[in-house]
Amino acid sequence: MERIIELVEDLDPGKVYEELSHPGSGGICVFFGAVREATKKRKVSHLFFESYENMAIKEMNRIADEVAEKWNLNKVIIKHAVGNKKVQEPVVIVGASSAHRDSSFEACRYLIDTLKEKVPIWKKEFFDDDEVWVSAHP
Amino acid sequence: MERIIELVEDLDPGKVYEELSHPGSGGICVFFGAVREATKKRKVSHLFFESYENMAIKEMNRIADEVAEKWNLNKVIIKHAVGNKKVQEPVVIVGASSAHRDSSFEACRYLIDTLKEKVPIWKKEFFDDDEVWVSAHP
Amino acid sequence: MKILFFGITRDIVGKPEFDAGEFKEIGTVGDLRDLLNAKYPRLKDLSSLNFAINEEFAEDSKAISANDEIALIPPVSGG
Amino acid sequence: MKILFFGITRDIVGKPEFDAGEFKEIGTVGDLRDLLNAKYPRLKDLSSLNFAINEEFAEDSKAISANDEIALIPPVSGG
Repeated sequence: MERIIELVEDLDPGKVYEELSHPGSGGICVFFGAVREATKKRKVSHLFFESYENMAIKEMNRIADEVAEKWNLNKVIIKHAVGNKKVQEPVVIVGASSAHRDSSFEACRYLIDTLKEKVPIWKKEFFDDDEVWVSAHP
Repeated sequence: MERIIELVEDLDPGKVYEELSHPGSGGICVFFGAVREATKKRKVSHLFFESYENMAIKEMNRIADEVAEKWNLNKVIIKHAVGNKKVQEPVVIVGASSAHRDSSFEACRYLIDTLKEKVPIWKKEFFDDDEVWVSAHP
Repeated sequence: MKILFFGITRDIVGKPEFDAGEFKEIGTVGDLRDLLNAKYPRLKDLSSLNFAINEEFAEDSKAISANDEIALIPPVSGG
Repeated sequence: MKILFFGITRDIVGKPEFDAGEFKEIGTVGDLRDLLNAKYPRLKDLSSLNFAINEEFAEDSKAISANDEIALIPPVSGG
Protein backbone atom coordinates (compact mmCIF):
# COMPACT_ATOMS: atom_id res chain seq x y z
CA MET A 1 0.00 0.00 0.00
CA GLU A 2 1.36 3.39 -1.02
CA ARG A 3 0.87 6.31 1.33
CA ILE A 4 1.12 10.10 1.17
CA ILE A 5 1.42 11.70 4.62
CA GLU A 6 1.96 15.41 5.07
CA LEU A 7 1.62 18.40 7.37
CA VAL A 8 1.60 21.50 5.19
CA GLU A 9 0.72 25.17 5.20
CA ASP A 10 -1.60 24.86 2.22
CA LEU A 11 -3.55 21.83 1.09
CA ASP A 12 -4.32 21.42 -2.60
CA PRO A 13 -7.67 19.60 -2.84
CA GLY A 14 -7.48 19.59 -6.63
CA LYS A 15 -4.80 16.90 -6.74
CA VAL A 16 -6.48 14.28 -4.62
CA TYR A 17 -7.82 12.13 -7.46
CA GLU A 18 -4.46 11.79 -9.16
CA GLU A 19 -2.80 11.16 -5.78
CA LEU A 20 -5.15 8.25 -5.06
CA SER A 21 -5.63 6.92 -8.58
CA HIS A 22 -4.29 3.40 -9.12
CA PRO A 23 -4.83 0.86 -11.93
CA GLY A 24 -6.18 -1.64 -9.41
CA SER A 25 -8.64 0.78 -7.78
CA GLY A 26 -12.30 0.95 -8.72
CA GLY A 27 -13.23 2.99 -5.65
CA ILE A 28 -11.68 6.09 -4.11
CA CYS A 29 -13.26 7.67 -1.04
CA VAL A 30 -12.03 11.05 0.17
CA PHE A 31 -12.95 13.18 3.15
CA PHE A 32 -12.17 16.90 3.27
CA GLY A 33 -12.48 18.81 6.54
CA ALA A 34 -13.06 22.53 6.06
CA VAL A 35 -13.43 25.68 8.15
CA ARG A 36 -17.07 26.46 8.92
CA GLU A 37 -18.30 30.02 9.24
CA ALA A 38 -19.83 29.39 12.68
CA THR A 39 -19.50 27.11 15.72
CA LYS A 40 -22.39 26.87 18.16
CA LYS A 41 -23.95 29.89 16.47
CA ARG A 42 -20.85 32.05 16.99
CA LYS A 43 -19.29 33.56 13.88
CA VAL A 44 -15.76 32.23 13.31
CA SER A 45 -13.19 34.64 11.89
CA HIS A 46 -10.52 31.98 11.29
CA LEU A 47 -8.90 28.89 12.76
CA PHE A 48 -5.30 28.31 13.78
CA PHE A 49 -3.74 24.83 13.73
CA GLU A 50 -0.50 23.79 15.36
CA SER A 51 1.07 20.37 15.61
CA TYR A 52 3.79 18.47 17.39
CA GLU A 53 5.16 17.81 13.97
CA ASN A 54 7.40 14.77 14.34
CA MET A 55 4.97 12.96 16.59
CA ALA A 56 2.02 13.88 14.38
CA ILE A 57 3.74 12.37 11.33
CA LYS A 58 4.58 9.27 13.38
CA GLU A 59 0.94 8.90 14.49
CA MET A 60 -0.34 9.44 10.95
CA ASN A 61 1.97 6.66 9.79
CA ARG A 62 0.67 4.44 12.56
CA ILE A 63 -2.89 5.05 11.34
CA ALA A 64 -1.81 4.19 7.79
CA ASP A 65 -0.29 0.95 9.14
CA GLU A 66 -3.60 0.15 10.83
CA VAL A 67 -5.74 0.67 7.73
CA ALA A 68 -3.26 -1.33 5.64
CA GLU A 69 -3.79 -4.21 8.04
CA LYS A 70 -7.59 -3.92 8.28
CA TRP A 71 -8.44 -3.42 4.60
CA ASN A 72 -7.05 -4.30 1.20
CA LEU A 73 -6.02 -0.86 -0.06
CA ASN A 74 -3.83 0.37 -2.90
CA LYS A 75 -3.17 3.90 -1.64
CA VAL A 76 -3.99 6.18 1.26
CA ILE A 77 -3.52 9.88 1.78
CA ILE A 78 -3.44 11.69 5.14
CA LYS A 79 -2.75 15.42 4.95
CA HIS A 80 -3.34 18.12 7.53
CA ALA A 81 -2.88 21.86 7.33
CA VAL A 82 -1.08 23.98 9.93
CA GLY A 83 -1.22 27.73 10.50
CA ASN A 84 -4.14 30.10 9.96
CA LYS A 85 -7.10 28.90 7.90
CA LYS A 86 -10.02 30.96 6.68
CA VAL A 87 -13.66 29.93 6.23
CA GLN A 88 -14.10 27.35 3.42
CA GLU A 89 -10.40 26.52 3.30
CA PRO A 90 -9.55 22.80 3.62
CA VAL A 91 -7.82 21.77 6.85
CA VAL A 92 -7.59 18.02 6.44
CA ILE A 93 -7.72 15.59 3.52
CA VAL A 94 -7.84 11.83 4.03
CA GLY A 95 -8.63 9.23 1.43
CA ALA A 96 -8.35 5.58 0.52
CA SER A 97 -8.23 3.83 -2.82
CA SER A 98 -9.17 0.17 -3.25
CA ALA A 99 -10.54 -2.37 -5.70
CA HIS A 100 -14.11 -2.04 -4.36
CA ARG A 101 -16.01 0.76 -2.67
CA ASP A 102 -16.73 -0.85 0.70
CA SER A 103 -13.08 -0.83 1.75
CA SER A 104 -12.50 2.70 0.52
CA PHE A 105 -15.45 4.07 2.53
CA GLU A 106 -14.63 2.14 5.69
CA ALA A 107 -10.93 2.99 5.59
CA CYS A 108 -11.61 6.66 4.86
CA ARG A 109 -13.96 6.90 7.82
CA TYR A 110 -11.40 5.19 10.05
CA LEU A 111 -8.68 7.56 8.87
CA ILE A 112 -10.54 10.73 9.84
CA ASP A 113 -11.99 9.35 13.09
CA THR A 114 -8.62 8.10 14.28
CA LEU A 115 -6.77 11.22 13.17
CA LYS A 116 -9.16 13.34 15.21
CA GLU A 117 -8.68 11.11 18.24
CA LYS A 118 -4.95 10.47 18.19
CA VAL A 119 -2.85 12.85 16.15
CA PRO A 120 -1.23 15.68 18.16
CA ILE A 121 -2.72 18.65 16.30
CA TRP A 122 -4.52 21.47 18.06
CA LYS A 123 -7.11 23.88 16.74
CA LYS A 124 -7.82 27.35 18.09
CA GLU A 125 -11.04 29.05 17.06
CA PHE A 126 -10.88 32.82 16.62
CA PHE A 127 -14.07 34.84 17.06
CA ASP A 128 -14.34 38.61 16.75
CA ASP A 129 -13.89 39.09 20.50
CA ASP A 130 -12.47 35.79 21.75
CA GLU A 131 -10.23 32.82 21.03
CA VAL A 132 -10.63 29.25 22.27
CA TRP A 133 -8.53 26.08 22.10
CA VAL A 134 -11.07 23.51 20.95
CA SER A 135 -11.90 20.65 23.38
CA ALA A 136 -9.37 21.87 25.95
CA HIS A 137 -11.96 22.20 28.70
CA PRO A 138 -14.85 19.92 29.70
CA MET B 1 -29.58 22.13 -0.63
CA GLU B 2 -27.68 22.96 -3.82
CA ARG B 3 -27.08 20.19 -6.33
CA ILE B 4 -24.87 19.59 -9.34
CA ILE B 5 -26.11 16.76 -11.56
CA GLU B 6 -24.46 15.89 -14.85
CA LEU B 7 -23.88 13.25 -17.48
CA VAL B 8 -20.72 14.20 -19.35
CA GLU B 9 -18.08 12.84 -21.67
CA ASP B 10 -15.23 13.81 -19.36
CA LEU B 11 -15.31 14.21 -15.59
CA ASP B 12 -12.94 16.69 -13.97
CA PRO B 13 -12.05 15.30 -10.53
CA GLY B 14 -9.91 18.35 -9.76
CA LYS B 15 -12.90 20.64 -9.26
CA VAL B 16 -14.80 18.58 -6.73
CA TYR B 17 -13.68 20.48 -3.62
CA GLU B 18 -14.70 23.86 -4.97
CA GLU B 19 -17.97 22.39 -6.24
CA LEU B 20 -18.85 21.09 -2.77
CA SER B 21 -17.30 23.82 -0.63
CA HIS B 22 -19.81 25.84 1.40
CA PRO B 23 -19.36 28.27 4.31
CA GLY B 24 -21.61 26.08 6.47
CA SER B 25 -19.80 22.83 5.68
CA GLY B 26 -17.16 21.32 7.96
CA GLY B 27 -17.25 17.94 6.22
CA ILE B 28 -17.16 16.97 2.56
CA CYS B 29 -17.20 13.30 1.56
CA VAL B 30 -16.56 12.32 -2.04
CA PHE B 31 -16.56 9.00 -3.83
CA PHE B 32 -14.85 8.51 -7.19
CA GLY B 33 -15.48 5.39 -9.21
CA ALA B 34 -12.69 4.57 -11.64
CA VAL B 35 -11.84 2.02 -14.33
CA ARG B 36 -9.87 -0.92 -12.96
CA GLU B 37 -7.28 -2.73 -15.05
CA ALA B 38 -8.88 -6.13 -14.44
CA THR B 39 -12.20 -7.76 -13.58
CA LYS B 40 -12.23 -11.31 -12.23
CA LYS B 41 -8.57 -11.60 -13.26
CA ARG B 42 -9.29 -10.65 -16.89
CA LYS B 43 -7.40 -7.66 -18.26
CA VAL B 44 -9.78 -4.83 -19.21
CA SER B 45 -8.87 -2.74 -22.25
CA HIS B 46 -11.54 -0.09 -21.65
CA LEU B 47 -15.14 0.43 -20.56
CA PHE B 48 -18.04 1.92 -22.49
CA PHE B 49 -20.93 3.68 -20.74
CA GLU B 50 -24.26 4.58 -22.23
CA SER B 51 -27.31 6.11 -20.58
CA TYR B 52 -30.97 6.79 -21.14
CA GLU B 53 -30.07 10.39 -20.65
CA ASN B 54 -33.32 12.14 -19.72
CA MET B 55 -34.41 9.37 -17.40
CA ALA B 56 -30.94 9.11 -15.84
CA ILE B 57 -30.97 12.83 -15.00
CA LYS B 58 -34.46 12.44 -13.58
CA GLU B 59 -33.38 9.50 -11.40
CA MET B 60 -30.27 11.36 -10.24
CA ASN B 61 -32.48 14.27 -9.20
CA ARG B 62 -34.73 11.87 -7.35
CA ILE B 63 -31.72 10.53 -5.43
CA ALA B 64 -30.71 14.11 -4.60
CA ASP B 65 -34.26 14.71 -3.30
CA GLU B 66 -33.94 11.63 -1.11
CA VAL B 67 -30.64 12.61 0.48
CA ALA B 68 -31.95 16.15 1.04
CA GLU B 69 -34.78 14.63 3.00
CA LYS B 70 -32.71 12.14 4.98
CA TRP B 71 -29.76 14.35 5.95
CA ASN B 72 -29.01 17.99 6.59
CA LEU B 73 -26.78 18.79 3.62
CA ASN B 74 -25.55 22.00 2.02
CA LYS B 75 -24.54 20.62 -1.37
CA VAL B 76 -24.46 17.39 -3.32
CA ILE B 77 -22.83 16.40 -6.56
CA ILE B 78 -23.78 13.46 -8.79
CA LYS B 79 -21.84 13.16 -12.04
CA HIS B 80 -21.44 10.22 -14.36
CA ALA B 81 -19.35 9.81 -17.46
CA VAL B 82 -20.60 8.39 -20.76
CA GLY B 83 -18.65 7.01 -23.69
CA ASN B 84 -15.34 5.16 -23.67
CA LYS B 85 -13.22 5.26 -20.51
CA LYS B 86 -9.66 4.00 -20.08
CA VAL B 87 -8.05 2.39 -17.02
CA GLN B 88 -7.67 4.89 -14.12
CA GLU B 89 -10.13 7.37 -15.66
CA PRO B 90 -12.97 8.46 -13.37
CA VAL B 91 -16.44 7.24 -14.36
CA VAL B 92 -18.56 8.55 -11.50
CA ILE B 93 -18.19 11.28 -8.88
CA VAL B 94 -20.67 11.66 -6.03
CA GLY B 95 -20.24 13.81 -2.95
CA ALA B 96 -22.03 15.51 -0.09
CA SER B 97 -21.14 18.54 1.96
CA SER B 98 -22.56 19.14 5.43
CA ALA B 99 -21.88 20.79 8.78
CA HIS B 100 -20.54 17.57 10.33
CA ARG B 101 -18.86 14.50 8.91
CA ASP B 102 -21.42 11.84 9.80
CA SER B 103 -24.00 13.19 7.38
CA SER B 104 -21.49 13.68 4.58
CA PHE B 105 -20.27 10.06 4.82
CA GLU B 106 -23.73 8.56 5.09
CA ALA B 107 -25.18 10.64 2.27
CA CYS B 108 -22.19 9.97 0.01
CA ARG B 109 -22.54 6.23 0.52
CA TYR B 110 -26.27 6.42 -0.17
CA LEU B 111 -25.63 8.40 -3.36
CA ILE B 112 -23.32 5.83 -4.91
CA ASP B 113 -25.27 2.78 -3.73
CA THR B 114 -28.56 4.16 -5.04
CA LEU B 115 -27.04 5.40 -8.29
CA LYS B 116 -25.70 1.92 -8.99
CA GLU B 117 -29.08 0.39 -8.25
CA LYS B 118 -31.47 2.78 -9.97
CA VAL B 119 -29.97 5.07 -12.58
CA PRO B 120 -30.34 3.84 -16.18
CA ILE B 121 -26.68 3.71 -17.15
CA TRP B 122 -25.07 0.64 -18.68
CA LYS B 123 -21.46 -0.44 -18.70
CA LYS B 124 -19.81 -2.67 -21.25
CA GLU B 125 -16.44 -4.18 -20.41
CA PHE B 126 -14.03 -4.61 -23.30
CA PHE B 127 -11.36 -7.30 -23.10
CA ASP B 128 -8.78 -8.08 -25.78
CA ASP B 129 -10.99 -10.80 -27.27
CA ASP B 130 -14.44 -10.19 -25.85
CA GLU B 131 -16.99 -7.61 -24.72
CA VAL B 132 -19.64 -7.99 -22.02
CA TRP B 133 -22.58 -5.90 -20.78
CA VAL B 134 -22.04 -5.95 -17.02
CA SER B 135 -24.73 -7.67 -14.90
CA ALA B 136 -26.90 -8.41 -17.92
CA HIS B 137 -26.93 -12.14 -17.27
CA PRO B 138 -27.33 -14.14 -14.05
CA MET C 1 -45.58 5.07 -29.46
CA LYS C 2 -41.84 4.82 -29.55
CA ILE C 3 -39.76 1.99 -28.04
CA LEU C 4 -36.14 2.61 -27.03
CA PHE C 5 -33.58 -0.15 -26.47
CA PHE C 6 -30.51 0.30 -24.29
CA GLY C 7 -27.48 -1.75 -23.43
CA ILE C 8 -27.76 -5.43 -24.18
CA THR C 9 -31.39 -5.10 -25.34
CA ARG C 10 -30.20 -2.97 -28.23
CA ASP C 11 -27.68 -5.66 -29.17
CA ILE C 12 -30.39 -8.34 -29.00
CA VAL C 13 -32.96 -6.41 -31.02
CA GLY C 14 -30.34 -5.06 -33.42
CA LYS C 15 -31.41 -1.42 -33.38
CA PRO C 16 -31.81 1.36 -30.84
CA GLU C 17 -35.41 2.31 -31.52
CA PHE C 18 -38.76 1.13 -32.94
CA ASP C 19 -41.59 3.35 -33.98
CA ALA C 20 -43.67 0.31 -33.05
CA GLY C 21 -46.35 0.29 -35.69
CA GLU C 22 -46.46 -3.47 -35.33
CA PHE C 23 -47.21 -3.23 -31.57
CA LYS C 24 -50.17 -0.95 -32.10
CA GLU C 25 -52.73 -3.13 -30.37
CA ILE C 26 -50.97 -3.76 -27.06
CA GLY C 27 -52.62 -2.63 -23.85
CA THR C 28 -50.07 -2.92 -21.04
CA VAL C 29 -46.36 -3.18 -20.31
CA GLY C 30 -46.93 -6.88 -19.66
CA ASP C 31 -48.42 -7.34 -23.14
CA LEU C 32 -45.41 -5.62 -24.69
CA ARG C 33 -43.04 -7.77 -22.62
CA ASP C 34 -44.78 -10.93 -23.92
CA LEU C 35 -44.64 -9.77 -27.53
CA LEU C 36 -40.96 -8.82 -27.32
CA ASN C 37 -40.06 -12.04 -25.52
CA ALA C 38 -41.76 -14.03 -28.27
CA LYS C 39 -39.99 -12.14 -31.02
CA TYR C 40 -36.57 -11.91 -29.29
CA PRO C 41 -36.25 -14.96 -27.00
CA ARG C 42 -32.77 -13.88 -25.82
CA LEU C 43 -34.50 -11.16 -23.77
CA LYS C 44 -35.66 -13.95 -21.47
CA ASP C 45 -32.05 -14.80 -20.57
CA LEU C 46 -31.43 -11.43 -18.88
CA SER C 47 -31.04 -11.18 -15.09
CA SER C 48 -33.93 -8.74 -15.12
CA LEU C 49 -35.80 -6.56 -17.58
CA ASN C 50 -37.66 -3.47 -16.50
CA PHE C 51 -39.69 -1.07 -18.58
CA ALA C 52 -40.05 2.69 -18.39
CA ILE C 53 -42.92 4.77 -19.71
CA ASN C 54 -42.06 8.40 -20.34
CA GLU C 55 -38.89 8.13 -18.27
CA GLU C 56 -40.53 6.52 -15.22
CA PHE C 57 -40.25 2.88 -14.19
CA ALA C 58 -43.53 1.08 -14.96
CA GLU C 59 -44.99 -2.18 -13.67
CA ASP C 60 -46.31 -4.85 -16.05
CA SER C 61 -49.89 -3.83 -15.22
CA LYS C 62 -49.35 -0.25 -16.40
CA ALA C 63 -51.36 0.75 -19.52
CA ILE C 64 -49.52 2.06 -22.57
CA SER C 65 -50.90 5.02 -24.52
CA ALA C 66 -50.41 5.85 -28.17
CA ASN C 67 -47.92 8.68 -27.61
CA ASP C 68 -45.85 7.08 -24.85
CA GLU C 69 -42.09 6.74 -25.01
CA ILE C 70 -41.33 3.21 -23.83
CA ALA C 71 -37.82 2.10 -22.86
CA LEU C 72 -36.41 -1.33 -22.13
CA ILE C 73 -34.21 -1.18 -19.02
CA PRO C 74 -31.93 -4.21 -18.70
CA PRO C 75 -29.92 -4.52 -15.45
CA VAL C 76 -28.28 -1.15 -14.84
CA SER C 77 -24.53 -1.07 -14.21
CA GLY C 78 -23.42 2.52 -13.75
CA GLY C 79 -20.77 3.62 -11.27
CA MET D 1 15.59 16.63 29.34
CA LYS D 2 13.49 18.98 27.31
CA ILE D 3 9.78 19.69 27.91
CA LEU D 4 7.57 20.90 25.06
CA PHE D 5 4.22 22.63 25.53
CA PHE D 6 1.54 22.66 22.85
CA GLY D 7 -1.84 24.26 22.43
CA ILE D 8 -3.43 25.51 25.62
CA THR D 9 -0.59 24.19 27.79
CA ARG D 10 1.76 26.64 26.11
CA ASP D 11 -0.65 29.47 26.89
CA ILE D 12 -0.88 28.34 30.54
CA VAL D 13 2.85 27.92 31.03
CA GLY D 14 3.67 31.03 29.01
CA LYS D 15 6.36 29.51 26.82
CA PRO D 16 6.74 26.70 24.30
CA GLU D 17 9.67 24.87 25.86
CA PHE D 18 11.62 24.26 29.11
CA ASP D 19 15.07 22.86 29.30
CA ALA D 20 13.83 21.57 32.65
CA GLY D 21 16.87 22.04 34.88
CA GLU D 22 14.48 22.54 37.75
CA PHE D 23 12.80 19.17 37.19
CA LYS D 24 16.06 17.28 37.29
CA GLU D 25 15.13 14.91 40.09
CA ILE D 26 11.83 13.56 38.75
CA GLY D 27 11.50 9.85 38.14
CA THR D 28 8.29 9.26 36.20
CA VAL D 29 5.70 10.95 34.03
CA GLY D 30 3.42 10.96 37.09
CA ASP D 31 6.02 12.87 39.12
CA LEU D 32 6.30 15.46 36.36
CA ARG D 33 2.54 15.76 36.13
CA ASP D 34 2.34 16.44 39.89
CA LEU D 35 5.09 19.05 39.77
CA LEU D 36 3.54 20.86 36.79
CA ASN D 37 0.06 20.73 38.31
CA ALA D 38 1.41 22.30 41.51
CA LYS D 39 3.23 25.06 39.63
CA TYR D 40 0.48 25.68 37.02
CA PRO D 41 -2.86 24.79 38.64
CA ARG D 42 -4.80 25.70 35.49
CA LEU D 43 -3.45 22.49 33.94
CA LYS D 44 -5.85 20.65 36.24
CA ASP D 45 -8.84 22.30 34.54
CA LEU D 46 -8.16 20.61 31.20
CA SER D 47 -10.46 17.87 29.88
CA SER D 48 -7.42 15.61 29.73
CA LEU D 49 -3.65 15.89 29.74
CA ASN D 50 -1.45 13.26 28.22
CA PHE D 51 2.32 13.10 28.03
CA ALA D 52 4.63 11.89 25.31
CA ILE D 53 8.21 10.74 25.72
CA ASN D 54 10.29 10.90 22.55
CA GLU D 55 7.18 11.27 20.41
CA GLU D 56 5.32 8.31 21.92
CA PHE D 57 2.36 8.51 24.31
CA ALA D 58 3.54 7.56 27.85
CA GLU D 59 1.62 6.41 30.92
CA ASP D 60 2.16 8.08 34.31
CA SER D 61 4.20 5.09 35.46
CA LYS D 62 6.75 5.52 32.65
CA ALA D 63 10.27 6.49 33.79
CA ILE D 64 11.87 9.63 32.41
CA SER D 65 15.54 9.64 31.40
CA ALA D 66 17.92 12.57 31.29
CA ASN D 67 17.93 12.99 27.51
CA ASP D 68 14.23 12.46 26.88
CA GLU D 69 12.06 14.86 24.95
CA ILE D 70 8.85 15.21 26.93
CA ALA D 71 5.72 16.80 25.49
CA LEU D 72 2.48 17.85 27.12
CA ILE D 73 -0.46 16.73 24.98
CA PRO D 74 -3.68 18.52 25.89
CA PRO D 75 -6.89 17.29 24.16
CA VAL D 76 -6.11 17.02 20.46
CA SER D 77 -8.47 18.74 18.03
CA GLY D 78 -7.20 18.24 14.51
CA GLY D 79 -9.45 17.67 11.54
